[in-house]
Amino acid sequence: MVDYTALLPIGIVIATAVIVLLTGLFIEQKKILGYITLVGLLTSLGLVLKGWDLNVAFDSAPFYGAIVVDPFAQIFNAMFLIVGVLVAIAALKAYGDNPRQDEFYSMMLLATVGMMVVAMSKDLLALFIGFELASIATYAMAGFDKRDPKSIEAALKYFLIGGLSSSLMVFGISYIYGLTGSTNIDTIASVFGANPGLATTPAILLAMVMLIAGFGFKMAFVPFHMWAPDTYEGAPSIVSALLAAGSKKMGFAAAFRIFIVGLIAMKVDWYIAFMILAVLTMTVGNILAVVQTSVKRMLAYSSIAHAGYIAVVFVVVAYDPAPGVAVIHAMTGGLMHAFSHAIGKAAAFIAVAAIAYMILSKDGKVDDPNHVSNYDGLAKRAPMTAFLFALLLCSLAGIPPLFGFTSKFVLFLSTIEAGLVGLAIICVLNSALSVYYYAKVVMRMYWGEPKGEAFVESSTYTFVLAIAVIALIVLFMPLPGMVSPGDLVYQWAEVAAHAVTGV
Amino acid sequence: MGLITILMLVLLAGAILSLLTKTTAQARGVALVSSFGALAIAILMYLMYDANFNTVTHYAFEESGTWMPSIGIGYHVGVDGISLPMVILATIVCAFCTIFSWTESKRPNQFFALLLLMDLTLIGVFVSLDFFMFYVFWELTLLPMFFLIGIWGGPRKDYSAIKFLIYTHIASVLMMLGIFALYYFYGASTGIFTFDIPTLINAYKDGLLPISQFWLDFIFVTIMFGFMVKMPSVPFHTWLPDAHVEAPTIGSIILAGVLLKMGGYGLFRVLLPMMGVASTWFIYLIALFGLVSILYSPFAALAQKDLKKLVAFSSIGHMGFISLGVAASVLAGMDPARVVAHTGAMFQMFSHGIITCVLFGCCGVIEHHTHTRIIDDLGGLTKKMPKLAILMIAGFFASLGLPLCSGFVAEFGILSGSYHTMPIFVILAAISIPFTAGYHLWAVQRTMFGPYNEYLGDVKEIKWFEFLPLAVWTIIFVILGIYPEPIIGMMQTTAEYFLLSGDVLPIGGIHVAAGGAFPW
Amino acid sequence: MIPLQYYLLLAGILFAIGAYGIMTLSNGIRLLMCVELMLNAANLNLVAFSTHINDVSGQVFALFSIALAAAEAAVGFAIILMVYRLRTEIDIENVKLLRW
Amino acid sequence: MMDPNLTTIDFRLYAHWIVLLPMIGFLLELLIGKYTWRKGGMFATLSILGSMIISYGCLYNVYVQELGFWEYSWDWFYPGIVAGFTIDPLSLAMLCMVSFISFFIHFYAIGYMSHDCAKNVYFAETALFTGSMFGLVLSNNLLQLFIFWEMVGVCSYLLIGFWWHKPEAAAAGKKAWMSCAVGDCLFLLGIAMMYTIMVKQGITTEIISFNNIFQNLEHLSHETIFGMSALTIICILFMCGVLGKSAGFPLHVWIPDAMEGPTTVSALIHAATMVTAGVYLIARAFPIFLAAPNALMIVAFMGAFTALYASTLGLVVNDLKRIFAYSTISQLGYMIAILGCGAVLGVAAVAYAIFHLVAHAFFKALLFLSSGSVLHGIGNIRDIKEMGGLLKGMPWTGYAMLAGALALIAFPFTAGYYSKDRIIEDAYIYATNGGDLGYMVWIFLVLGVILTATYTFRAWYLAMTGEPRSYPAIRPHECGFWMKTTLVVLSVFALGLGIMTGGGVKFWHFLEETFVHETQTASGVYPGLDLHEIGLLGGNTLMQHGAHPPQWVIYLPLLLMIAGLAIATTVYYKNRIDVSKYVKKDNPLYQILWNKYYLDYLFKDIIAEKIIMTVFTFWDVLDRYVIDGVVNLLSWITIQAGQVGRKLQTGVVQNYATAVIFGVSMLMILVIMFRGGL
Repeated sequence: MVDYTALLPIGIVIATAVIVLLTGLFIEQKKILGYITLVGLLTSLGLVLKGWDLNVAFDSAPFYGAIVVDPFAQIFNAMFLIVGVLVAIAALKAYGDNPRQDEFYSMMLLATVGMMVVAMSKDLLALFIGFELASIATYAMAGFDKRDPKSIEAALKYFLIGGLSSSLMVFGISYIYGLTGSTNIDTIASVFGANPGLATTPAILLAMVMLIAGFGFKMAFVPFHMWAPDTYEGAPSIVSALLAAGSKKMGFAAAFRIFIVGLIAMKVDWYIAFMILAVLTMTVGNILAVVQTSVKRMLAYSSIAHAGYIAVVFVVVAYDPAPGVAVIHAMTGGLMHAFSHAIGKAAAFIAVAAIAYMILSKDGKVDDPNHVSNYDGLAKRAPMTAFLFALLLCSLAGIPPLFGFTSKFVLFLSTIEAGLVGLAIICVLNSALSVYYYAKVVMRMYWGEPKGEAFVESSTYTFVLAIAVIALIVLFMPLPGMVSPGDLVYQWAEVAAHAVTGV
Repeated sequence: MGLITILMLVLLAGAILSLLTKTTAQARGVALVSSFGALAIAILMYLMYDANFNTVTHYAFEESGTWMPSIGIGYHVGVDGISLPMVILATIVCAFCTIFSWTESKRPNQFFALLLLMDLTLIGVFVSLDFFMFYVFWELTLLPMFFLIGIWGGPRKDYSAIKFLIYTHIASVLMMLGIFALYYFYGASTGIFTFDIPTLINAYKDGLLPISQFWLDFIFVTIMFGFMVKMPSVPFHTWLPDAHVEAPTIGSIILAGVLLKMGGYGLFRVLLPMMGVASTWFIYLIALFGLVSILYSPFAALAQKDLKKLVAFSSIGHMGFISLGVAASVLAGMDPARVVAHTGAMFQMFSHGIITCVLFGCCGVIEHHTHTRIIDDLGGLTKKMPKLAILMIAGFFASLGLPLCSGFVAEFGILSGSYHTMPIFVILAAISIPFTAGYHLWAVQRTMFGPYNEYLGDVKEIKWFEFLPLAVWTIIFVILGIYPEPIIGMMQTTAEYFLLSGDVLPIGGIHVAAGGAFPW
Repeated sequence: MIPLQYYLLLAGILFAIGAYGIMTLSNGIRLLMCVELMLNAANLNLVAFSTHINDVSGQVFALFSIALAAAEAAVGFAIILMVYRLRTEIDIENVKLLRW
Repeated sequence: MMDPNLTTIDFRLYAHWIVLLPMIGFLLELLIGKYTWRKGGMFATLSILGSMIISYGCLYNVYVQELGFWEYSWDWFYPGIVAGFTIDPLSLAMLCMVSFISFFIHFYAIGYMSHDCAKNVYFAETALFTGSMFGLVLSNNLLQLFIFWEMVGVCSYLLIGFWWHKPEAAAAGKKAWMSCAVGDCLFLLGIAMMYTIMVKQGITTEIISFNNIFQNLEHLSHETIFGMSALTIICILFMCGVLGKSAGFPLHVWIPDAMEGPTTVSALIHAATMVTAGVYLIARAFPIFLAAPNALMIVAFMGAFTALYASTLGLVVNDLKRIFAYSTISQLGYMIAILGCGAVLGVAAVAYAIFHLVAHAFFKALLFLSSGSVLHGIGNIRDIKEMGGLLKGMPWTGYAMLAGALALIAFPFTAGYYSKDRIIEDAYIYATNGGDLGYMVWIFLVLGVILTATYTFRAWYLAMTGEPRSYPAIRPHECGFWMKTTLVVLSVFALGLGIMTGGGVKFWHFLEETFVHETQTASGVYPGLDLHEIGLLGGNTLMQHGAHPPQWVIYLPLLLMIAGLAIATTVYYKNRIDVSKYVKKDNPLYQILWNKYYLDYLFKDIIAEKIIMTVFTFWDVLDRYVIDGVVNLLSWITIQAGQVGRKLQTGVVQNYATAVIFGVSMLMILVIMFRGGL
């Protein structure tokens, strides 16, 4: 008899989705749905955190070993749920009086379900399903503001490139299936282990590259990234938050599983690929972020750069001379950085939403509320928001005292441990460059000349930002007489890393 | 909870409180209480130093706590003869800066909060005995200074602030790589992964790290780069003049007075023990950095039109003496001379910290009263502000190394202590002295003497809240110039411990057979 | 019995056609069709492989992907409809508010 | 005679108060002097008086009571760096002279500066000046000496620039400092070297105290620096310091400009507190010079050359004060020269030099103060061409100046006669059995005599006799009580010092005990110091006493002095010869002298302004555009790359798709490439 309680979190989310969708059809006062969503997500999150070190594999019916609940899955579940919570709270304000908000909530919940499935799946089929579920839901969400051509355009681009990349992915999967005769990741790995010659066939090489492209689309690696800036800029800000923080991490979850578990036998090949992609991604992301004038777009590019940092994990793991501790630190750092970036970037986009909302409600019609010139003197007009936003940018830039620094610290630590000095230097220089464009926004906010009188700050948005910032700070800080909460996250990620890399 | 933690918490609480205040008076009040409380605690630490000195670890007021044990990050603070003077320096400077900015009316709450944060982060750097913590505070010092320059800065503040931020940040991230390597190789060889500074440094020093010369040098060079940019040493100095020119007076005072000392402090705390193990020519490289800075600064300074920029270049030269002294003190040679060089270099950090406060303070006063810093526009200010004239002359003379001011004690120690190991360097450094004297006198003559420039209109005499800090700092460096023992004794002991491998004299234990107490 | 290679070749050709279409065409519907084409090429692969190695899971996979492709198409058409509503044309080339 | 109850007091125990009292006076003047008697001056004068009493008390202890010499020291900052005081004949002679002269100059200044608004600042600075000089004289080690040496320099800077609102005054102060700084940095370097070689000997206590150095000269003489004898290099470096402070050629250029300060300051600088420091340093460190090969020869030559050089310049200057300034330079040259002759004469040379220093202090102070009184009387006119016939208007001043002038030219039975002629005679002895340069030294000194006589009395005749040549000179008003008193006292000593000291003999015997204590035991300051052995270290064989130059050598200086006096009288008093046809701008010799051998031009216009300023400008360009340029270039490149790169984001979705496909194929190719083909 298998214990299915481990699946309770996702079950709750699914149930909430259904409930929200159905009740939404009947009731008029729809704001309640937001709270229902919130309750569902929080319960699920609580369960995930409670069972953070579960390690349950459902090898028998009805999942045929397609689903596993291990720390790796749990930490990603936690990320998705946290992002979901943040977005949901923000949505209470953003779509509080929107007649279609029930659709938004249900789609968001379904997207979360898809992501969680991807994180928990051990079978390419389940993974693909979850992937598509999340994608389709987010396609629709990206175009949620029907009247806004930008939003529609964002959805269109996202959709087309997404379709292309998912077809690439399936194509790759088909070859892997054909050559290994299975879609179960463990089985694939064991097949490769059984006959090493398999790893060198051109077909499998093609499959690998196509898979990289397929997931690289979600992780927004250069050159598969081009949709990302447009979509993040065009989509509603809180949807961008979901995309940048959530579905991007889903891509990483899938990629970690497939490459580090399934295709570990051919790491010599994807070591090269990911090395190139990582360097290219972080460099291009940062350099293009420098010249952006729209804060939202700048954040989009910065999240591309962060994808580049996290891609370092693949390089270190696949680097042959790298010692075990380096691999563990890389994987751990990657997970921690995904974690901190998820919170930070989600909150940052929500902050952008808040600021745009304030600007539009006060200054009336401005062509682009996200333009950086609108941030002049924000510290005077909306001190709380500006302060929190600045702190979030610190976290993204990897400047203490926020968790973004710790995670980046661990991540880069692994590169030196592996002996990849060149990569390490490129990473830190990029990170230093990224400080530039974050700082420019801070400068605008703190010593630009205010364009108008003070704003009334929306308590909801401020609340979201406050939780995010406080969470990031608490995760960083040392606490008297006990280990810092950050250390708990580290331990969690470390267990997950052990589970995935098998080191 | 030990004194150090209390000290930091006092400042943190002060920062938060003053951020919440509304008026200048409130913010100033909070800042005064907090910063002078910090100063009091620092002095208390100085008085209780001997009592709390741990003769095993050679640190006083040591505290250890958990932070992120799984990766070896711990909360570990403590002070010794190197760091305690720096803590005192930081508290003295910041405490009197709060008085100096008595009437700050532009965003007073943020201003004083940043001032206290600056104090906090600097002290954090000086007391940290854990590399993670050290690096965290090292990075954190950037933020308050960034805002001080940016919000209260001059016309080109954007350029200067961002340049300061990025330039020094690049240096520190490269330093981070060196720390990583040190951490990893110690962990790999012993199985204990820790960021504890004494542990790692001793391991490196005793050659316990089974690694290739490349890695030894990699560690050394990256960390050295971080420190050399912070010092700053020519040719990595260009962020400094810009930052100084645009920064508000308080910003300049803290920047030159304490923030630069982080680099020198790093030299003593981290780099100096390593020098024996890394390639020997790095020692000469450091000495060369120092010498180049010493020779570079007077020439660059004399070309400046802006009084503040001139002073900024002068501090580059003075920091060069520190590099020189450090390098000389580790070369094999006669022990007494090495100790003197080391002590002199340490004392140079303290004395320059105090002296440069007076210099920048005077620049600030002049700018505040005459609304210009261009040397050619000034002249004959003694007529209008004689009090300032006395202070400024005292400060400038101290800065050019006048005897009976602390600067001379330090530089004499460095020169005479370094001569036996690197005579050529010392001779060249001595040649810079007349030029240094030259530009200082030139500046004083052009600003203070000669006929009064009537275009300046009716200039008021220096205000009391500007006068008091400057006077206090002046008195401090004069007293230390006549009787430096209180600070030097402590440094001396540490220097002997560092250089003569372990045997430690009692505090102030320099002794000469002849002589005795002063015969009143 | 047709050897496996032919299927793979056909699938490859279909895939290439789809990719070429996406790169060149500018009509929204056609782009959508190209995406479908590529997906179906993948499905063809799956089915061919599964029959080749007598393992049913490939065909299951194919079924799922067809279903998902349908769902995706639905959303896609909706989006393109929106585009049409806003600009009375579905020429993708002119949809470039968001760039640089 | 001293008050009997003083006999019970051992003043040597309070020697540090000699230094501390003026410092306290300085602080009091600076802080509250403004509100006291006559708006300042009280504290300074009284504190100097206190120092003077202690000094003479010490003299009484040592000379009359013969309580023995004295030295004590206590720890200072670095290991082996001590602060200490020495009471021995050398320091006592200086102390008594400095305190006496300085006290009377303060006394005089009470009257002279009475109209100045910043009087208290002036007196504060002079008090500090004197106190620093006391510290310099008393110090028993090199570092302490150097510290007070620098303090003296600072005070001179402040006092020369005391009238700061005059640009030339400020500039003169700066020039003085810079000339000294050039010497001082080398002096400091010498101290560092001395410290090093002493530590190398294993000395850990009182490392650079004179006593320790003298005791270890034996070993030190073996040290080498860059292949040369360390001691010689160190002595040359010390000598550079001396040239700076004691206005030796070529660092003397600041002295004439220093006349911008108040006249009392000039008197202090020239007589008591500043320029004598250099001579004192050589005297104090005499054994080191003796032990260093060739060092004394250089000293002798530099001194003699300076003596002649400066006296030629004195001939053409028209500024009253500057004439005396040049005479100071030349007299210092005499002192330094005779110290150099110590290579043969041994400790006697020190005695002669210090005696001349003291005598010179008296008559030079007198000369400056009287000329100050002249300036005071005719409204700050300093050009002797505009004076004339002042003797009628201000007889006290005129005769005081005459007394000083007579002493300066070594007129028989004045102080200068005993001190200076003795120097010239012994220079001849040095020449006969001294180094190769010996005769040149002697000839320089002898020629100096005639020139000195000429220019001194040229000044006196032009100023005091003849007809007034300007309006203010017609009705000069005589100076008041304070100044008159001082002039009288100083005149007495300027004329009578030689006779008081029995033609200097007592003085010499007393002073020779500095290095040769009759009981060569631990009782003295420098126990067991045998100059003959030390001399041998440096290859100098000291001559035993009793050598006497031939009679003509003894009378030669006298004759030459009379000759010079005669020239001056005929030309400037009797006006028999009209020199105006030689003293013309087109006369090349005159040109050279008038432009001070173009030395100022070289230092100021060529080196300071042309060369160094060019370097600075170049440096600025380097800093701004090369070093900083690299930094800015990097950021510019980054931003440009971004500007170019963003254009790739065309916004057309097909291109994005193309990019994806392109990426796939590129990755494929790269992976295959790296794995080396399929």
